[in-house]
Amino acid sequence: MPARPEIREVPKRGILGRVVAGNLEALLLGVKYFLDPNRFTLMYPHEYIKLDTGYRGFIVLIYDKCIGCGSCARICPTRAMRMIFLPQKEGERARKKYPVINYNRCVFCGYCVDICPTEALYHVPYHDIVYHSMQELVLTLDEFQREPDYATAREGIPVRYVFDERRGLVKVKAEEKQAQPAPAQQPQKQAPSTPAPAQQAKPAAAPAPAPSQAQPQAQKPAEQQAPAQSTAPSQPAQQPAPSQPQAQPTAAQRTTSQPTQPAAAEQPAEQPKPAEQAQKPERAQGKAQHTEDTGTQDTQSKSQEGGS
Amino acid sequence: MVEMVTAYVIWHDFLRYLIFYPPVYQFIIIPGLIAALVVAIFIIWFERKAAARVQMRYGPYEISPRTGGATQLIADLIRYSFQEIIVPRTVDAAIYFAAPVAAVILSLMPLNAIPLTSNPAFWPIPMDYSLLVAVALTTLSPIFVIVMAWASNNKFSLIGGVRESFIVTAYELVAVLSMLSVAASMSTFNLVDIVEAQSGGLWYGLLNPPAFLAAFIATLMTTSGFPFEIPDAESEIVAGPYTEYSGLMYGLDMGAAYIKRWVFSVLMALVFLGGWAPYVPGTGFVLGYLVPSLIVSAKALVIMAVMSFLRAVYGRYRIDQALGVAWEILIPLAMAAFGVGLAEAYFHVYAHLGVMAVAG
Amino acid sequence: MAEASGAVALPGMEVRQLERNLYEVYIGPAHPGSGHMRIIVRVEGDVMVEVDPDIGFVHRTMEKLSEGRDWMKNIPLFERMAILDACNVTLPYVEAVEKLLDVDPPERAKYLRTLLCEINRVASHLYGFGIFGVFLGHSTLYMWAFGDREIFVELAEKLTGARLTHSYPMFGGVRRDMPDDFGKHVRKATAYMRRRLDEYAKIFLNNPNIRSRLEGVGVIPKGRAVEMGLAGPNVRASGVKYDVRLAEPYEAYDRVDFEIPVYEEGDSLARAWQRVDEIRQSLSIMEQAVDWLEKHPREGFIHEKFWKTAPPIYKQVYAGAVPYAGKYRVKMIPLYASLRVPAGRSFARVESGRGEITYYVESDGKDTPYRVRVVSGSFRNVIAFKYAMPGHRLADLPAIYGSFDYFPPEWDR
Amino acid sequence: MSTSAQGIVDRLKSALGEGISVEQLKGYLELQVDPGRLVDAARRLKEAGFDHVKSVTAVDYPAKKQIKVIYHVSSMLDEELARYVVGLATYVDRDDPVVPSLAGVWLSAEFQEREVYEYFGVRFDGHPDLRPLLLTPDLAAQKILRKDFKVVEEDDYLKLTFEEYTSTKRWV
Repeated sequence: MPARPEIREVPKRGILGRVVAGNLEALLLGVKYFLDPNRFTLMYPHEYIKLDTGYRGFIVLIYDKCIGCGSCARICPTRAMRMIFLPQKEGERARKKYPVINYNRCVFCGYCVDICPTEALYHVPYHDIVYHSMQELVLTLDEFQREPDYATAREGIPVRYVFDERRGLVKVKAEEKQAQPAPAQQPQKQAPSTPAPAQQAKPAAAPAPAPSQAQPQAQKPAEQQAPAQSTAPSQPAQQPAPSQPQAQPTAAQRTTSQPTQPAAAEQPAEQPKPAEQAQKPERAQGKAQHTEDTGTQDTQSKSQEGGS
Repeated sequence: MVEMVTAYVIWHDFLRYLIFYPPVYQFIIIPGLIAALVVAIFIIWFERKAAARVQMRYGPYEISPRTGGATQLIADLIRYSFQEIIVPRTVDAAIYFAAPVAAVILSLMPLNAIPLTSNPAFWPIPMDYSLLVAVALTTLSPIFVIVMAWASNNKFSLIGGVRESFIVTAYELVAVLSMLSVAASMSTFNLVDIVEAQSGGLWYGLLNPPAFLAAFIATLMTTSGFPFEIPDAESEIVAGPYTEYSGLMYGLDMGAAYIKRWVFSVLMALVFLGGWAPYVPGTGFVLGYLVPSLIVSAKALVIMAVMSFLRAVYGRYRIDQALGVAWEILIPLAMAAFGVGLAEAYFHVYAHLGVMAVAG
Repeated sequence: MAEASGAVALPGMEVRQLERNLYEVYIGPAHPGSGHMRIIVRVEGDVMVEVDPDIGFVHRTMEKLSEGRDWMKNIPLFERMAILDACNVTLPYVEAVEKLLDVDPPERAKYLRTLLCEINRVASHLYGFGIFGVFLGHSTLYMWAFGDREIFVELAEKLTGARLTHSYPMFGGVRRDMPDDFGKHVRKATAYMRRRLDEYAKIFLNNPNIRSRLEGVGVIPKGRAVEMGLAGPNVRASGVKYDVRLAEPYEAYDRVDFEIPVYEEGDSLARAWQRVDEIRQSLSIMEQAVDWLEKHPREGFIHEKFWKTAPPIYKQVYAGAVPYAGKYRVKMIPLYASLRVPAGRSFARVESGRGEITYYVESDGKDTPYRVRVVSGSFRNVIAFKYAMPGHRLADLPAIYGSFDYFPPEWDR
Repeated sequence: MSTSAQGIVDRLKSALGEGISVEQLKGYLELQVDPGRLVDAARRLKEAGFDHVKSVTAVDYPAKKQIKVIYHVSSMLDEELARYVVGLATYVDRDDPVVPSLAGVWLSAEFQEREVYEYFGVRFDGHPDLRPLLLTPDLAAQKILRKDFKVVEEDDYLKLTFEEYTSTKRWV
């Protein structure tokens, strides 16, 4: 049954056969493909491949679930993810530490996502993000929790590749999964947070840069109800229902009820924002400013205004 | 009565004696520089598109999606003309600049000997020995490719220059023999008579296919068409004689290669595909001169399109194999073609048609 | 500088007297026909007299880097040797460490590794054909080979989540199980590829233009090939019946039915035909592996020793209950981050796309390896430049070079 | 029909003559020989059928002040021997390591001996042209694969405080 060596030799051709038949065959094959070309080139900016959930794209942190164990930083082969200590607050024994990522070094091997004991890191199924400078590729804790803004999805046509005997690969328009959050089960205070038109399944496509960590929280439940039943979940960003049934509403109130003084221990991301917001580079400045003044209103109005 | 020298007269003489004076007109406008430039642009675009279709891709597209990337070539032309010309220090400057210009001019020379109409008013030179003169003039330009190689003083271009000189020995004899086999069968060197002999629908290419094939392959070898792209083989000797050239000079070199192929195609269209065969040129400029030259250009374009399609099918020969193909296969083929030509003369194939008075 | 023989030494130029009247051509690192290496060729007329491969332009001293990294982190590091053949290149490292850990991966993991290794082998052979086509000026084969390679890269992406650098094998098993409809994709891809191989033969191998360039060029007789210690298709094309999958079957190769094509002419054409037949065999192995994987249940495919210590969330992720994480994904145990391998020395070898790749791993019980020695298939083929090329024409250099299926990052390490 | 590992060990013992310790390790059999008898042992192995070198390795033991050079050899033509890999090992003093080159016996060892020479500084006398293969001469002079050439590794924690990091984004 295992391997058997097989002696073969190169197919021989007579002198006339080689010159005439060889040339003719090659020419006819060339003409055949000239008349009926088999092309599956992806016209990148106009079309983009909509990959399914398993693709190892950018990595996003779910702040609440991270227990700061540091095994992701220890396993990272290129030291792209390292732990950073948050400033010590009174009434706390040890300083808490969270991972931050540097995409200049990340090779997308996915070890960190695989090793995280509480599934606090997840892959977003796209990788082609454009940054203006190397500096922006180093993400702060705050940016690390937001899904990168997938600009290609806004004007490109999503396309999927399907295997085919005759053509090899065939481009198929990826069907638009209408992830319209069904308002019925939606907790009443949470209107559909993404604007109605061109409902993109991924929250990242929300035009306005989603405000800080609270938004992804609120964002996720919006999608989480609708596709729960579909087996191959096409939406990457969902909150696992079982582990934190009540997380979203409390998170939302927390941001609204304590806008001024630093939030409770599990919200340290909130507290450092004023410090960082001042020195942030200009481009992010607008964003932080934007989130800061709207942060105090109710999340619902924030998303509406954010949806402009 | 002294004629009034009016603006109209000056304008009329200027047109007649300078712009539409056949040798100047042929050299510059229809089959000459401007036509060659337009054809070169179209052929390069066709070559990239045809090769793309065969090779599972789209070819030039992004620059003008609706027209399938046609303006890509104009963009390339502009790029070439505005690119910085870098002249290495170790180059023999005088000849370095002169050689490409000479190569372009000399590859255009044969056009003077090519008639584009049977109307004698529009013949650039007396047509009695036009075939002989045209074929002779086609042999001049390779010399300047070798001079280019020597002037750029670079190892790869030296090797490229030596290969060019080898290839010249291979295809010269084949080109001359296959072209002259028509003179044997029609017992005349006058291209106009040759075309008129074929106007009866009996093209010489169909009557003597070995000659047509030999001439076709010889043309591929002169202008390093695809199976014989040996002097400037980029995977062995970077760009051969053209390695040290950049910007407009490189554009000029590439232009010389395409012009040479265009001139050979026009010559082959006249000799083998019956020139302006179905159309009998009338009098006057448009009917007698412009239309037949467009027909000849169209046929030459078809030949060039087939030549450029071979890029998608063939690899590259080694220099000694190319010489082997030329000496062992093409020269006997050309001899056979010449023999067929003689046989046709013996059986008075064309003379039998009563068109040609038997010479002497 | 000696102004011998009237050589004009312009500033910055170096003039040195050659002992024999040889013409020295540097086919340098930035040459369209040399890849990331420099070949110093001494030519007499058109015939090459001496060929000296000067390699090391893509050298990353992986052996030194691996001594500073934990055991687990070396897998993505060694993958960068030949990312188009990622599974074949990292598999021997994983096997060598598994021998030290004396852990034997479960049956399903072996079949999954075999499947991915064969997908990579086809992709790497197609890459080699593409480069071979460019060297002979045949741009159509280049485009066809790279276009068809896209299918196998797409297959690898569906199986492992990454196109090229999948770092799929792990100590004790693999990182993901097969998606549900993967068998259907594989059968379609192999059916398409078999038809395409005949077209490759028509336009390239039987094309008289290319055939005259390859036949009888770069002939390496059987004894010479063994003496130079070449590896992979270059040896099997010279009549040597040697293949690691035959000599020491690893993973699931002893339970899969396939042939090792061996040619005896030993010239560039035989090497090309040998790779075409190897692609055909790999396609049939892929189908057999997928048939087996579909018939057998999806039971745990990480070694029990690592799996039973996993908390409940690992089972949820595998079953696909965590929606945003993709199904059948195997989570790693935090133990991997600080794995300690018992002291010892081990040696493992695998048949990669370009030949036999061998790892010598030495551990002194710490969490970083003491010494890892890698010799890849391409590195053992470099010696053929020095001994097989002289005597041919300069224009034969790309033909022979392409037939060796060169890949500089793999031999520079 | 396939001879077991023990069969190979006996063949080795018979081929190499008197007391050579053959150690069965994971994946290969190791033979220890002192440098003087290396070429002779290599020649006998070649007659026994081991016709090519798979990898030439050197391992630096600063504690014992020794460098170990191992030649992993196997056979391509002989089906039986092809299943086993034999490691011919020899210990050499660390300060001035000189090993007789086996390029004469096995041509396939030539390039890899050059590589061991440039990494560890082990001089192979009798080698056709001993030049650095992969590294530039000045880097080869530092013998980088020896244990005393340290490579600085980073650790898991950022050395900046949270404010510093989020403002300057330096990856230290």
